[in-house]
Amino acid sequence: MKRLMVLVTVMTVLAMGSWAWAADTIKIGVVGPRTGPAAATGKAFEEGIAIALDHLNAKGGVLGKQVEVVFEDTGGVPEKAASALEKLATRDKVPIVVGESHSSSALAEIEVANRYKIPLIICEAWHDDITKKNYKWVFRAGPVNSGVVDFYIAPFVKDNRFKKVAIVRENSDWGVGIAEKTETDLKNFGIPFITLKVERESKDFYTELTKIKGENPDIILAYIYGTGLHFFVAQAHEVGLSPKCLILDGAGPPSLWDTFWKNVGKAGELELFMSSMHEKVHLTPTSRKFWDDYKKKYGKDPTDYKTRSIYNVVLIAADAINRAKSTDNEPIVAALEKTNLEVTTGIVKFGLKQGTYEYHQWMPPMLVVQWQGQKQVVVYPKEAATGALKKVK
Amino acid sequence: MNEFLMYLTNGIVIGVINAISAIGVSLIVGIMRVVNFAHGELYIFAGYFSYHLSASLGVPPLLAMPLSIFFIFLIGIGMERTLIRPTYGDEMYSLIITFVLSIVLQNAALLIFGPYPNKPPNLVSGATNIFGLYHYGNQRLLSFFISIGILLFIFYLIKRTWFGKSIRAVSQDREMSSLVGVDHLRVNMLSFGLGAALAGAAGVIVAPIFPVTPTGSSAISLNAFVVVVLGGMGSLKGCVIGGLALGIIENLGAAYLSTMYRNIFGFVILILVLVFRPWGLFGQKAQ
Amino acid sequence: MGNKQQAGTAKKVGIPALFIILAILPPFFLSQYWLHVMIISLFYVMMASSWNLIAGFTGQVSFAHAAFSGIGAYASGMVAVNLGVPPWLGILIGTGVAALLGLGLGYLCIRMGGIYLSLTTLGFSEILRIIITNEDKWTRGTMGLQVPGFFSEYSKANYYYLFLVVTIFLLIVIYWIVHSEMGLTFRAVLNDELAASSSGINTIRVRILAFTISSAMAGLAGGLYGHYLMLITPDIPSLGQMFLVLAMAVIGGMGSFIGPIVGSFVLETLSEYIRIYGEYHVLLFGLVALAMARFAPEGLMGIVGKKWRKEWVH
Amino acid sequence: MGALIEGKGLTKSFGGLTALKGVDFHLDEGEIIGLIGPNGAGKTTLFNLVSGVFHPDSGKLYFNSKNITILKPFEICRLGIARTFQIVRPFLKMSCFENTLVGIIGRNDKNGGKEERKDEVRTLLKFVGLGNREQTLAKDLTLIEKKRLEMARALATKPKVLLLDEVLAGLNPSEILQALELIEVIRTQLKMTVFWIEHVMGAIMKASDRIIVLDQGEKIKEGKAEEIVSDLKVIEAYLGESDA
Repeated sequence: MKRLMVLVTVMTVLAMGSWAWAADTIKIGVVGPRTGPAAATGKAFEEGIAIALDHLNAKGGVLGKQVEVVFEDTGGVPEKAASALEKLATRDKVPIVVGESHSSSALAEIEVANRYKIPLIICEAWHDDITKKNYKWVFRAGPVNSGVVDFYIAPFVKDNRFKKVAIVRENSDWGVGIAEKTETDLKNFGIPFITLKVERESKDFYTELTKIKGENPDIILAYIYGTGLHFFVAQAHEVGLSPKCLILDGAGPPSLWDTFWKNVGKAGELELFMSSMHEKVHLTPTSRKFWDDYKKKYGKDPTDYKTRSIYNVVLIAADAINRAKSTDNEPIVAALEKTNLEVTTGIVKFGLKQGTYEYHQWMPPMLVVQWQGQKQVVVYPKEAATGALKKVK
Repeated sequence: MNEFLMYLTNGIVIGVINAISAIGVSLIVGIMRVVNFAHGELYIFAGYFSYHLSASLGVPPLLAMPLSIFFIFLIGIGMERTLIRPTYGDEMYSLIITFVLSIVLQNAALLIFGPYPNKPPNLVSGATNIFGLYHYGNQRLLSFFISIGILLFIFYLIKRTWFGKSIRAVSQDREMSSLVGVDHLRVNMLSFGLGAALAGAAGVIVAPIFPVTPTGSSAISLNAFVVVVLGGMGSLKGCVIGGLALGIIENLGAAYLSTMYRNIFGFVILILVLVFRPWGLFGQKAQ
Repeated sequence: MGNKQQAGTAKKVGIPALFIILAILPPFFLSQYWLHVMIISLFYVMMASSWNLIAGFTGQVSFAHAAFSGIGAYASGMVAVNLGVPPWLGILIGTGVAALLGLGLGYLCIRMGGIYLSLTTLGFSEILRIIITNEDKWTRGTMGLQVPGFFSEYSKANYYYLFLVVTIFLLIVIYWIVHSEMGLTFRAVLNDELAASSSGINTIRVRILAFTISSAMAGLAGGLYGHYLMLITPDIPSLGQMFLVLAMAVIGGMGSFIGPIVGSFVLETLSEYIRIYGEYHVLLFGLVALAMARFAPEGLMGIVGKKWRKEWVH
Repeated sequence: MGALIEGKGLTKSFGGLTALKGVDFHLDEGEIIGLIGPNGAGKTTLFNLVSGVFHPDSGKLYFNSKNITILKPFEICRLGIARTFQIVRPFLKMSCFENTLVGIIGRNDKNGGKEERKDEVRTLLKFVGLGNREQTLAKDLTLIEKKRLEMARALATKPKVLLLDEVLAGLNPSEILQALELIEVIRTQLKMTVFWIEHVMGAIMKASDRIIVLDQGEKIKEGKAEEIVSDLKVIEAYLGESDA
C-alpha cells in the first residue's frame, strides 16, 4: 500500500512539473523535420535560424528582449507535426511559430494553429490548400505549388520546346498537388505527358524507368523529395534514359545535398532542379549579407536554399512582433498583414484577398538551375539566366 | 518483350540476393527455433560498415566487403552469447527479445550513421547492353555473380564440411546429435554467427545498388521471412527457390500489376502458403 | 476467514475506487499540455493492457496490435469523412472491423503456433501499411486523414474524461476475463498447451478468442485516439508504435494486470521529459526493455514486490 | 456390444524411426489394463495416439465404435478419455485448485453453478490426497504431489477411460499400495476403465485384469498376469534391455 502511495505521489509530482520559465526572452517556435528521411532540412533550418538570431540579437532583439528559438521536431510525419505545434502552443506558449517543409505536415499544423489561435508562418510547404483554406492565423512566405508550376515549371517546359513529358510523383500532398497542377497546365499548352506514382522511400526505380523509356519522353519532371531522387537519377542513367531525356528535380534541395554527387556519380551532369538561391543572383542587400555571414560562420557557401527560407520567416516573425508591440495573437496577425519587409528574396507583402491561395501568401522568385560540369547554371527564367540550357541530341 | 526480359533479369538478380539473406534466417530457425527479428538490422549495419570502411577509411572495397561480413559474424556471436542463449526453449521470450533488439539496433544505427541512405562506391560503373535487348547496370550484374559465388560456398559449407554436418545433425535431432558428440551450444553459437554473417553478406552486396537506411531494416527482415516461409523453415533449397520466386513475382507484379504494390505480392503469397501449405512449398510436413 | 475475505473485498473495491476519485481530479489542476500527456498515457494503457491479454495471458506474441488500432482508427475515420457517420458510432464500427479482421487473421495463423503467428502478424502490419499508403484516395496515405473530433467544442478535459471512462471500462472487462473461467483457460494454454488440450480445452479456440477480443480492444483504442488527434496517419499502425506498446507491457510486467498500466504511464511521462533528446528516447526504451526482458522478465511489477502483486492478480 | 476402445493396425514413425508397427488392441468397459515393455517399446507413443497428441500414419482407433483416429486431444478428452503424462505436466504457475478447475471446464458441460464446481474441485483434491494444498502453486509441489494433481485434473474431466503413464514411479512401497487402492476405487466407485503404463512390475501384475506387452513397436504378448510372467518372449525383451 505504501509503495502504491509513493507511486501515486511521484506520478502527480511528475505530472505537475510545469515548464514555467521566467519570460525574459522572446521565444519563436519552429517546426520542421530534424529526424527522419528529410532530416537534412532540419540541419538547413538550424543554420538559417542561427544566422537570423545573430542578426536579430545584434540589433537588440525584439521588444528589447533577446530572441530565442524553440525548434520542435516533426520527423516529417503529420502526426508528430501536429503534436509538435500543440506542444509549442501549450507547453512553451510561444507567441508565433514558423517553419515547416512538408505539405502533409503543414496541413496538419494549420488545423492545430487554428484551434489554438496561434500565428503560423509556413516557409517551404508548397501545397495550395495551406493558404487556400484562408485561415486567419496562417501565413506563407514561400513557394506555392500553383505558383511554381504556373510561373516556372510549365513555361520552362513550353519555352524550351520539350515534346513529351513524364511526370513522376511521390505519394505526398506536395507530390499529388504539384503533379495535378502540372497536368492541368500541360494540357492547356497541348504538351503530351504521362504520370507515374512512386514511393518516396523507394530505392529501385528500374520498373518505373523501363516504363518511362517505353514512352520516349524528352523531359522527366521528378516530384520526389529525399534521397529517393538520387537513386532515380542514377538509375535513369543506367537504363540509358538520361541524359538524352533530361530530369528536373521539382523540389530542389535533394540535388544540392552533400550526398548528391556521391550517389549519382556522373549521372548528375545536366540534371535540372528548382531553387530560389544562386551564388550570382542577389535580389536584395539582405541576400548578400546573408551569403557573406553564412560563409563567415560555416566556412562554406550555403547550398540548401531552405537555409535562407527559414532565415526569412524568422525575420518576418520578429518584425511583426516588434510592430505589434505585443506577443498576443491578434496584434501579431494584424501586424503580419501589414508586413512590408525586405528579406533575402525580395520585399515581403502578404496577399489579403480572401477566397484563393493568394490570401496570406507571398511567393519569392524561383530559378531553374542546371548542373553543368558540376557547376550551377541558372537557365530559367531568361532575365536571371547565367547560361543556356544544355541538351543532348 | 525486351521489357519483360529486363523485369525478369531484375527479378532473378534480386531473387538471388533474397536467397542469401533468407538462408541466414532459415539456418537460425532450423537449428534453434529462434526467429531473428534483428536480421534486417544486421544487413543494414553491414551496408554501413562497408560504406564507412571504404568511403571514410579508404579500405579497398573488395577488402571492405569481407571485413564487414566478418564484423557482423562477430556481432552475431556476441548476440547469441548474451541475449539469445537464455531463450532457448521459450519461443515467446526469444520473439520478444529479438524484436526489441531490432528496434534497439535500428535506433542505434540512426544515432551512429544518421538517417541518410549511404552507398559504398560502385566496384564497376556504367551499364551493359544485354544481347542488344536492354541496358543493365554493371554493378547489378557483378552483385549477381558475387551472390552466386556466396550461394555455392554456403552449399559447400553445409553439405560437405564437418561444421555443416553438425549443423544438420542438430537441426534434425538435438538429443541424438549430442549423443554422437556434437557440442550443440557451440554449433548454435557458430550457426547464429553464420546466419548473421549471411545477413551481412546480403547487405554488402546490395548496398552499392540500393543504398542502406536504418529505417529500411524491417522491410528486409520481412522479405527474408517471406522467403523462409515460402521455402519451408530450415530448407536451404527452399530458400533459393523461394528467394527467386519472390524476386521474380515482385518485379513482374510491379511491372504489370502495380508498382506501388511491389512489396505486397510477397505477403499475399505468404498468406496463401500459410493457408494451404503451412509447412512451406519445399519443407516437409512434420508433426 | 470471513472477516479476512471481507477485508480483501474491501481492498479490492476500495483501492480502485480511490484511484478513480484521484483520476477525476487532473483536469482541475493540470495544464493543457500535461492533460494531453495524460490522455496519450490512457491510450497506451488501453493498448498495452489489451496486448498483455494475448501476450501475457496466452503467450502469443502478436505484432499486429498497433495495426489493429490503426484499423479501428481508419475504419472510423473513413466512415466519418465519407459517410458523415458520427465518431461515436464510428468507433463502434472500427471496433467491429478490428474484431472481424482479428478473427480472420487468428483463424488463419494461430493453429500453426507461435513463430507463425508472430511472422504473419508482422506481415499483416506491413500489408496494412502498404495499403494505407497507396490507397491515398481513401486513406490519404502518409498525408494523414483529417477527421472530426468527438465534441463540437474542443476541450482537453472532455477528452480526458472520455478516455478515462473507456479505459476503466476496458480494464474492468480485462480484469473480469482474467478472473473468469475463460481467463483460467487462457492461463492454462500459456502454462502448457498440450496439457490443456489433453484436459479438454480447445486451445486453438481459446487462442483465437483471446486474439479477437484483444484486437477489438486495440480497434476501440485506435478509434478514440484518431478522433482525439483528429488526424489519422500510418504512424498509428506502425511497428514503432507496436514497439512502444510492447515495451510498456514488458517494462511494466507482462502477465500482471497492473504492469502494463504502470508501464504506460511511466514510459509516456518519461518520453515527455527526455523528448529534448529527440529520437533517442526510443533507443533508451529499447535498451531498458531489453535489459528487463533479459534480467527481470516479470518487469517492474516483478521488482516492486510479489506480495503486493499477488493481492491483485489472484 | 464391442470394445470401449479399439485400435487396429496402428503404425507411427518419426523420421526414420518406426515407433509402432501395426498394433492391435482393445479395452473393455470396466477393465484395468496394464501396458508394459522396455524403454523405447512405443508405450507412450500408443498413449499419444489414443489421446490424439499424434495421429497414426496408418491404422484406426475407435471409441464406443466411433472413429476417433484423427480427432484432436481436446475432442478425445471431451468424449471421455483422459490422461496423465510420463513427465508430469501440471500448469506450473497455477494453483492446485485452478489446475483441477481446468479439467472441469474442459468437460465443456454447462452443468453446475460456481459453488458446485468449487465443491467438486475440493472433493477431487481430497480424493487424490491434496485436500490441504488447494492454493499452492503447482510448481511448489513435490513430484509425487504433481502426479496426484495431474490425476485430479484428469478425473475432473469425468472420463470413461483414464490413461495413466507411470504414476507409480518414485513411490515407496506403502505409497504404491495406497495408489493401487486409489486405482481400484476409480474403477469400482467412479466406474472408469483404466489403461496404464507401469515399470513397477509387481504392482502392475497385481492390479491389472489384463496386460499388453510391447517391444520395439510391436505387440508381442497379451494376457493375464500369470501368462505374461511365464512368457519367454517377454523375458527376452526385458533381458535384452538390461544387456544394453
